[in-house]
Amino acid sequence: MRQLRRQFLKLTGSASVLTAAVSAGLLKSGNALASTWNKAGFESKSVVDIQKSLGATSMTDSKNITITAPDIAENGAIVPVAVTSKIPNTQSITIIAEKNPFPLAASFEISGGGEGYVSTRVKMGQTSNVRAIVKADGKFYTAVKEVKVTVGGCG
Amino acid sequence: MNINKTKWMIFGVAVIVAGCATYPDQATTKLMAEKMVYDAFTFAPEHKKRLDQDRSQQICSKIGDAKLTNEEAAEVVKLARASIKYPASGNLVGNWKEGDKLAHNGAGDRIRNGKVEKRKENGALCQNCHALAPGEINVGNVGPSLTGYGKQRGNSEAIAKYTYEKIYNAWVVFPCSNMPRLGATGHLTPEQITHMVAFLIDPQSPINK
Amino acid sequence: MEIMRGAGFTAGVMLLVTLSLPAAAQNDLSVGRKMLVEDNPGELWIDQGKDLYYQKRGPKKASLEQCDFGMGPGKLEGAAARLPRYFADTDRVEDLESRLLTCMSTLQGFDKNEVAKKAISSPRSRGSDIEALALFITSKSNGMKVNVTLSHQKEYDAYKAGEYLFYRRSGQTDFSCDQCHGEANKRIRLQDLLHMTSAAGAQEVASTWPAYRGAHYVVRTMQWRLNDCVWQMRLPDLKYGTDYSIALTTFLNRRGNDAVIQVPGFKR
Amino acid sequence: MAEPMKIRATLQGDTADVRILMRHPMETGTRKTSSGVVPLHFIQSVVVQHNGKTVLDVQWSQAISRDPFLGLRVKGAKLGDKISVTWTDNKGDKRTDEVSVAAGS
Repeated sequence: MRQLRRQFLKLTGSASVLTAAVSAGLLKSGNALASTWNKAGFESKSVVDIQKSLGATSMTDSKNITITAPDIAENGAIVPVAVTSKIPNTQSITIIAEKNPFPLAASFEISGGGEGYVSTRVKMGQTSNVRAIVKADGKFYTAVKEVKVTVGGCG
Repeated sequence: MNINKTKWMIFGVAVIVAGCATYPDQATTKLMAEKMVYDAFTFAPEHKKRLDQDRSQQICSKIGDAKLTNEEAAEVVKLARASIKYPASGNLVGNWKEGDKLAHNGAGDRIRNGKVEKRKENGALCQNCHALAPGEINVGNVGPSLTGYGKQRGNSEAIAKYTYEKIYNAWVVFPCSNMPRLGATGHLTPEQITHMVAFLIDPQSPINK
Repeated sequence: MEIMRGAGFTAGVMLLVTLSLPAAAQNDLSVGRKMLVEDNPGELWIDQGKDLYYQKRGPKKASLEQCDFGMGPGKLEGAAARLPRYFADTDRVEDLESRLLTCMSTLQGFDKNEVAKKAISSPRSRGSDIEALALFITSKSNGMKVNVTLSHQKEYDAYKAGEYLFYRRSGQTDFSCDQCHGEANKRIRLQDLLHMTSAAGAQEVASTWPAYRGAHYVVRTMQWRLNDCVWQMRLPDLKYGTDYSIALTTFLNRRGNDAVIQVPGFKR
Repeated sequence: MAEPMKIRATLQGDTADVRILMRHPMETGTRKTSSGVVPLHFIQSVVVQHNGKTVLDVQWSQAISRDPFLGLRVKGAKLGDKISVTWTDNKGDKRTDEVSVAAGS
């Protein structure tokens, strides 16, 4: 799929042509360009199965991955999580909320000038480890941070 | 008389023209604000008492840094003392496990769209304002920590009675403190309060671990 | 000897070993808050409010461009920073929300009661018209200082009444606003309580509403905040846009003068 | 109807700091209301392009919060460069918005 996209980009030539095609509605940009949604991974209920779906047979703990998230989240409905990877040639970052019913929350493939940094917000039903998996030069690295979730409100 | 009236009218106009509007006095303020209260809420007749102030609440609604006088404090304490009722069983120490649940329950009796929140019983609201078991994070600090309450005081009959009365009507000890008079206002039943007492003083309770 | 209000707590604290949240945990709450405030989903409501403001709507098919928020019809820059204030046409002190209600009924012909009924949206909804409009109009005061002046007699009256109401205890919890918002550094569970009788606390009130409420996923207004407080206090249903709310808002916003408005705020 | 995103792209040195807010219910498919369970409805993919070239290709689950946020950084960016963002949800709805990279503060 990734290959196909690159080829498509080459075929259409310059970026401006592509932008024009998108804005003219000729190209359904989302479907045409996005990589296939990792159904197996997103439907996995365990970290091991998610690892498999990513093709990560082994992972190394890495201090070059920083997970920025609150130690205590006041509201599990909106838990900010940012991941920074200082590992050279970072290709992808995956975010997993280990105790969620479906733990895989997000996967980010980085290309071109994209830096090894992503930030988003995740729903968490309970206190859980948040795990980041980074793929760099074909190898997998990981880091974990615990986020305590307190139930908000006075009800 | 007529002359006087005219004088006053002229004076009144002058005040407005000169822009000398100013803060209303206490009595006027009270009159206006009390009217605002009853205009602002939609309520069934049986809920009017939630807006009406009893004598103690009136005394305890001091504005700003105004302080209670000794006489007022004494009156509040006296009213609090008179309000306290004890459980039919006579036993002031209930079940700490029930108390634990109640301490972490902040629900019950709230009104939305005319409907009173239905619960088996009202929560005791403790967690909102007090630190409870050691290491518990999701607790408030409006009131003092209750961690180790029984450990420090023991569980004698006298302590049980003091604790029961303090929860039933906190103002018997500290007039006009922030703590709701949980028994006196009917938020908790005497039986529920015995569970709270147990939760606070029982050596087995997580509070005292 | 005079007995101070809340003396119970001071004494209680002295009797007991306090176990407050460790400082480290406090910092860890702020990490999350900062991340959420920086990119506030409430911003998505500003355009929604802008559209509603310019759209010809209601039985009279009119926009709100002729609505006077105190600086003259259509003048929005800095208008919210001076509210509540006295309006001659209604002979009443109005806050932003009651003023919106007024204009939606007089200019657009909407039924006031119907608009009021829908003014506070349900969680996870798209938000109400008034919520979006209040945010759009307040955003036109972003970067400006809150400046509630008292000049008309009714403005003085509203301020004093608001002060009285802030301290008025009633109901089965014996609460007034002051029980939760009268001291510094207090929390209900983990939620910080603003110290509204200090300038800093009042300033935060006056400059951060409307705000995105994370737990509800919608933009909320000051009126919603008051409604939710009185609900927790076990008072009956607070109607929308009453003199009670306006008086409390006048009291708080006036004491919040000089705060720099930055909306939408973010509330957990 | 998909609504406009809020995209901020500001230059810090030679890196564009990109912050995107999208309006979407992000329903988990398990939430119950009085009228039954709300069906699964969430953004599955977000593609971010820099001058037409993909720099970030995102896959999301329903666990991403309502009105989602995405932050990223793009190296080698210049003032006026185009940053375009396209999201697609599980019902096939999509939305593309574009901004120019602005000067950072």
